[in-house]
Amino acid sequence: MDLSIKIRNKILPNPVGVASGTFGYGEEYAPLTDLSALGAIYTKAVTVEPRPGNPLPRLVETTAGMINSIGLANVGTKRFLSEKIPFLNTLSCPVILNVAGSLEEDYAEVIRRVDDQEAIWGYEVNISCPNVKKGGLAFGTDPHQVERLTSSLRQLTEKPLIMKLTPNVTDITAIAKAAEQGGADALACINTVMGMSVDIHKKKPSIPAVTGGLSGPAIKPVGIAAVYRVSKAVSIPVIGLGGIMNGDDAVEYLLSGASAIQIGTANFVDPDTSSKVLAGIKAYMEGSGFSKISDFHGYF
Amino acid sequence: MDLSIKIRNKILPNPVGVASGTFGYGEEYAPLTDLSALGAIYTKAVTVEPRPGNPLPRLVETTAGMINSIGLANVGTKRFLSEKIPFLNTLSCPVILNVAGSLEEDYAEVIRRVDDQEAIWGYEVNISCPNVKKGGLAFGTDPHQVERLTSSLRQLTEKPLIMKLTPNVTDITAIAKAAEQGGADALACINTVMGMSVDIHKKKPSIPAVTGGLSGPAIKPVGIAAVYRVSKAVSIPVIGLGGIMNGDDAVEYLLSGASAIQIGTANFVDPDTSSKVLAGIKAYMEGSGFSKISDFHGYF
Amino acid sequence: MKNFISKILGQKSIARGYVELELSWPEDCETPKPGQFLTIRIQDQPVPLLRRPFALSSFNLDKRSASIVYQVRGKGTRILESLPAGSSLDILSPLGNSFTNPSKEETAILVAGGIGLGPILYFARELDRAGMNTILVFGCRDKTLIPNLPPLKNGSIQYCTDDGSAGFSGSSVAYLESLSLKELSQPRLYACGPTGMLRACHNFALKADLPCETAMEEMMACGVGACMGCVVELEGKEQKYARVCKDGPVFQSRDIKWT
Amino acid sequence: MKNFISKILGQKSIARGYVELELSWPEDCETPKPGQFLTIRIQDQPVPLLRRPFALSSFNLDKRSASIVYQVRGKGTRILESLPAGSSLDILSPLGNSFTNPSKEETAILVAGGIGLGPILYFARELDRAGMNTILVFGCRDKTLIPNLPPLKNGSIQYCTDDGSAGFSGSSVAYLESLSLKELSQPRLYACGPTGMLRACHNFALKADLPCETAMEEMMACGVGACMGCVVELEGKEQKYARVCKDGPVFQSRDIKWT
Ligand SMILES: Cc1cc2nc3c(=O)[nH]c(=O)nc-3n(C[C@H](O)[C@H](O)[C@H](O)COP(=O)(O)OP(=O)(O)OC[C@H]3O[C@@H](n4cnc5c(N)ncnc54)[C@H](O)[C@@H]3O)c2cc1C
Ligand SMILES: Cc1cc2nc3c(=O)[nH]c(=O)nc-3n(C[C@H](O)[C@H](O)[C@H](O)COP(=O)(O)OP(=O)(O)OC[C@H]3O[C@@H](n4cnc5c(N)ncnc54)[C@H](O)[C@@H]3O)c2cc1C
Ligand SMILES: Cc1cc2nc3c(=O)[nH]c(=O)nc-3n(C[C@H](O)[C@H](O)[C@H](O)COP(=O)(O)O)c2cc1C
Ligand SMILES: Cc1cc2nc3c(=O)[nH]c(=O)nc-3n(C[C@H](O)[C@H](O)[C@H](O)COP(=O)(O)O)c2cc1C
Ligand code: FES
Ligand code: FES
Repeated sequence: MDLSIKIRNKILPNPVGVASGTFGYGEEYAPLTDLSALGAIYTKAVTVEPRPGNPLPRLVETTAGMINSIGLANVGTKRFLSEKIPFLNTLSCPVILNVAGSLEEDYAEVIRRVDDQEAIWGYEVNISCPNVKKGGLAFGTDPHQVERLTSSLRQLTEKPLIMKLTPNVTDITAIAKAAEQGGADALACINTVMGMSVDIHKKKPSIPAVTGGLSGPAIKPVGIAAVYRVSKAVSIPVIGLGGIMNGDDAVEYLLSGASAIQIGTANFVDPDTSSKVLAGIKAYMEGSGFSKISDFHGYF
Repeated sequence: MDLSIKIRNKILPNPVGVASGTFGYGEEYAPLTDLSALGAIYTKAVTVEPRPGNPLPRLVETTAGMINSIGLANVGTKRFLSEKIPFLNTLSCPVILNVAGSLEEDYAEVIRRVDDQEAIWGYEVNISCPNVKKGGLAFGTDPHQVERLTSSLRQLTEKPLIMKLTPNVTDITAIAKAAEQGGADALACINTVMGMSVDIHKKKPSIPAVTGGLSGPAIKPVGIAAVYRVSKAVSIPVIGLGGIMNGDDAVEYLLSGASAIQIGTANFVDPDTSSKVLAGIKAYMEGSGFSKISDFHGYF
Repeated sequence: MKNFISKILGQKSIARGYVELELSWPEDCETPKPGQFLTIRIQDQPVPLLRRPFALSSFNLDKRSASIVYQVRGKGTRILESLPAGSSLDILSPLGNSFTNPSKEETAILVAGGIGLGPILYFARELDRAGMNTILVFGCRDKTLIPNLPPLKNGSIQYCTDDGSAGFSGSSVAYLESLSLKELSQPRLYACGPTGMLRACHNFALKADLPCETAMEEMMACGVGACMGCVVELEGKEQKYARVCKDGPVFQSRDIKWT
Repeated sequence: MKNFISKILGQKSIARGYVELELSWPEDCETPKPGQFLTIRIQDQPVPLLRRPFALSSFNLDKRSASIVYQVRGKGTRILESLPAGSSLDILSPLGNSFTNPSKEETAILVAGGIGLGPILYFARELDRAGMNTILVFGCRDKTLIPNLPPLKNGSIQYCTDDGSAGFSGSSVAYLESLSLKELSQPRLYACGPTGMLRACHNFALKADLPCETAMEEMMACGVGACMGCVVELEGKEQKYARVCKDGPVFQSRDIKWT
């Protein structure tokens, strides 16, 4: 059984990665799951400068989901290089850097400063974070800006470049095509869905930023629809995520056109979800007589 | 306690209505809940010609939600007048006709043919149904078309005109403003969220139309975010719906800016949800010292 | 039709993976007819969300109790199975139409498979009580799936297994084909079970020129005819689709578009 | 830190709405320290979704059992309360830092309110076992909320009720203010409970110039420091926010921005 997926000139050993923002830079989860068995670690977003993140509370649970308003809290590129890279260097699984910023130049600057790091397998460009006021979201909702950003980052690196799309748009396929046009090697769908919750006792929004990003099983149907539509619209690999809790969920994404998937919120519920999902995918492949990931595709 | 809400020149007796497509034309639910106690019945969509609807299966359950692909199945305007109006005439609660179509002229034709019916309190214009290929959706995602459609329907009737918006757009406030500009008396948010589910045993989408409309508790955060943002953007009343299961959910919507709410999927779970929600709203108002619906507003 | 809180009077396994659940029936709720169904709100929880439909499998007027036979299949039925006697159940019933009673001259042949057992069983018991000669044919994969049923007084029960481990060796329709129909007085078919079986029954009825009613099953949301979600496609009718919950679940097999 | 399946050894109510739950602790999992916490995956279900955090309230090395004290508050704790002894629990622990031990010369004053009882109780029991003189102050609304606790051997427990229905009449901080601190050897404060109480303890400590540690609480997702979700705001530090789950839950009260 061949579980690998090729993206640009590189290979992901298996289709099950862990999603940006839900797994830190891997270290915290080292005692809880076998990091070397992961298909990829997508790091928490890194920006040029450190960011403290949004005011608290930053989390609220909703029915079968959660809303977060972390606000790209991260140590910045400099401390990422000094504090996070040493541990990432010890890992055998692919490490994909989630890059974020407010301006095109911010994204470029991060990539310029880290691109010579061996530990970094490739980039996932977050043009879809609903939790920063100016920045991320603007790029992710406008096809022209997405194409421009993608092609300018394309010139900075030979490593795989994955654009991560937001579902909060009228037509995600237009954004997907723009990213492909700009030279993206793959697309990740979806980032969180815009959501809101109210504390009716305090008579105010549960999080100070008012709206935040909804994730978890509640959004799985949204993610699957996005992956299906995007994978029909482009010819580069699509990486699916949103609400995957178990192997069956992952299989839904793969059948819908995903070449790989990511585990996000489920890591919080069961830190070892990724290994169970991989086992579930393998069992399904066996039962279906599949020998490689592309065997999932073309059923509909 | 004054629970009424004014829309245009008319009064809804209380804020709890039942949502289009989940309550038929009221008759089926007559043995199960007190129809005269409803704030409004929003009928199943009516189109000019009868529509058979989409192929089966049309439903699938997802985590804390369901996807439907009914496809505006309805008897058409002629049979609506002969078969449904007699029963609706017997009701004391406001009946709001949900109008759908493929072209601007279709919507207009329905309104022209039914506008003299006493039983019809007003219209909810469905420009947001994800389940018809050409039609509904196109209108609901383009501000210019929404404004044009609204103002052309505005000329046909003196009854309240409610435009029902889709959450599947980049910026719902732009659509909301266009509808207000066109002369809408109120806005209803949200219609279903685009979603998809896969039958991994059959290796095909759970519904033949592939994508459908996600509803139920899973989408409540999406609906609340939409209502909050829309009510900040316009000055006409906003009617909130999406995932309301109980009084607390309704209170979240009201605090977020809704002047009234609708119960959709919850009717399937408990046909008497609306009366329980109304009781919950009243209890909350009492506890908060509220004497009218507008007391919910302005906290954030 | 009424939405009421009932009590579970008891549950017992009647075949591998199949459970019979007996529940109380309020005085002011009408007596369900064979073919009709109820829906259960499994829990006051968002998962599973929708009410689950099950056909009535018996009704006891004196005791005012009803029962259903269900297969443990997914989330909802797994929770249902775990509920002890005395638990409350949120019931909406009776829903849907019912089987057409055969005339005195007719011989009712009732064919069931899998989760189609419940409604067929109820119908068979009612006909048996009315003194009608009824043939109940139950087909399943192997003998572990054969339910433990009391015999009919005026009729007979024929078990069929695909693997021949008990009863007639072969499908229930193969059994029908083995019958000498001419010896029966005006045979008339009623069937409930998997789609494949229903289609085969229908084709058999066509060939043998017998009347045939089938109880259909589709995913349901409202269960009361309001949402248009549970449709089946019709054949040769002006109307393209019919609602299983309101226009059915029982249809003349000739009205269904079998695909 | 380990993710393991534990067994519920028993649950008992210790005050109105408060339950003590004892659970088994595997050999290969380190001993938790006072202030540390565990998270429970309440059910293998999408609702409630996230693991629920609870502080350890005792640990028994011989029996290899631990306990927590929890308030029945919402969906998760209501399900937890319903689980019988013998049920499995999915536990992730020990998490977070712990209280700083007082020196021999110091007098630990431990202040608890509401769900802050657990970690304070564990700390008090450990200090008591080590022969330290400890003052445990527990404040609550009325006497029905006073937990049923075994006395300390080397220290004392002071109950305070807002309504004066038992113990000291007034808040726990009002009680602190009534103490003659000069008669105590190097008093040192530790507090866990509602934010209002913590703030009051902190202000008292500032005024009285005492060291003060507070165990904080915030909504958590990961519980292991990865998601940056559970932060509190810091005062006078280079870093604006700290994670309760990893950098805390115990903080010097002077490092917290009290708003
Ligand atoms: C009119 C009617 C009568 C029925 N009578 C019986 C009966 O007597 N005994 C019996 O065992 N089963 C009966 N069923 C089927 C029964 O409703 C499903 O087996 C049950 O809902 C499964 O629930 P679950 O949560 O355990 O499974 P899930 O995990 O939800 O799903 C398992 C499978 O059950 C089917 N299903 C789920 N929900 C529904 C629904 N609301 N309506 C229809 N199908 C559904 C789905 O196709 C799915 O593939 C009947 C269905 C209908 C429509
Ligand atoms: C480090 C830490 C230690 C804690 N120790 C204890 C303890 O010893 N005893 C005790 O009774 N409680 C403790 N809590 C609080 C406890 O986690 C919540 O009461 C519990 O999660 C409520 O779950 P629920 O499903 O019953 O309530 P819900 O219905 O989910 O919510 C009720 C309230 O509990 C809070 N809450 C819910 N989930 C969380 C979460 N994941 N993290 C923090 N707060 C949450 C929310 O603010 C909400 O308003 C602790 C919390 C933290 C962060
Ligand atoms: C707490 C939290 C933090 C996140 N931070 C990031 C981030 O920094 N960059 C990013 O691209 N996505 C981020 N995401 C989005 C996830 O990577 C993922 O796209 C989303 O949660 C949907 O997947 P899920 O439902 O499996 O969680 C974050 C999500 C959560 C819940
Ligand atoms: C089965 C079904 C049919 C629906 N049909 C219509 C319709 O005809 N017209 C319309 O405007 N909305 C229709 N809707 C959308 C609902 O009115 C409502 O906007 C949506 O379901 C969200 O609310 P809920 O989560 O409370 O169900 C339908 C929804 C469902 C579930
Ligand atoms: S389930 Fe709603 S019409 Fe049948
Ligand atoms: S809960 Fe994730 S960092 Fe604390």
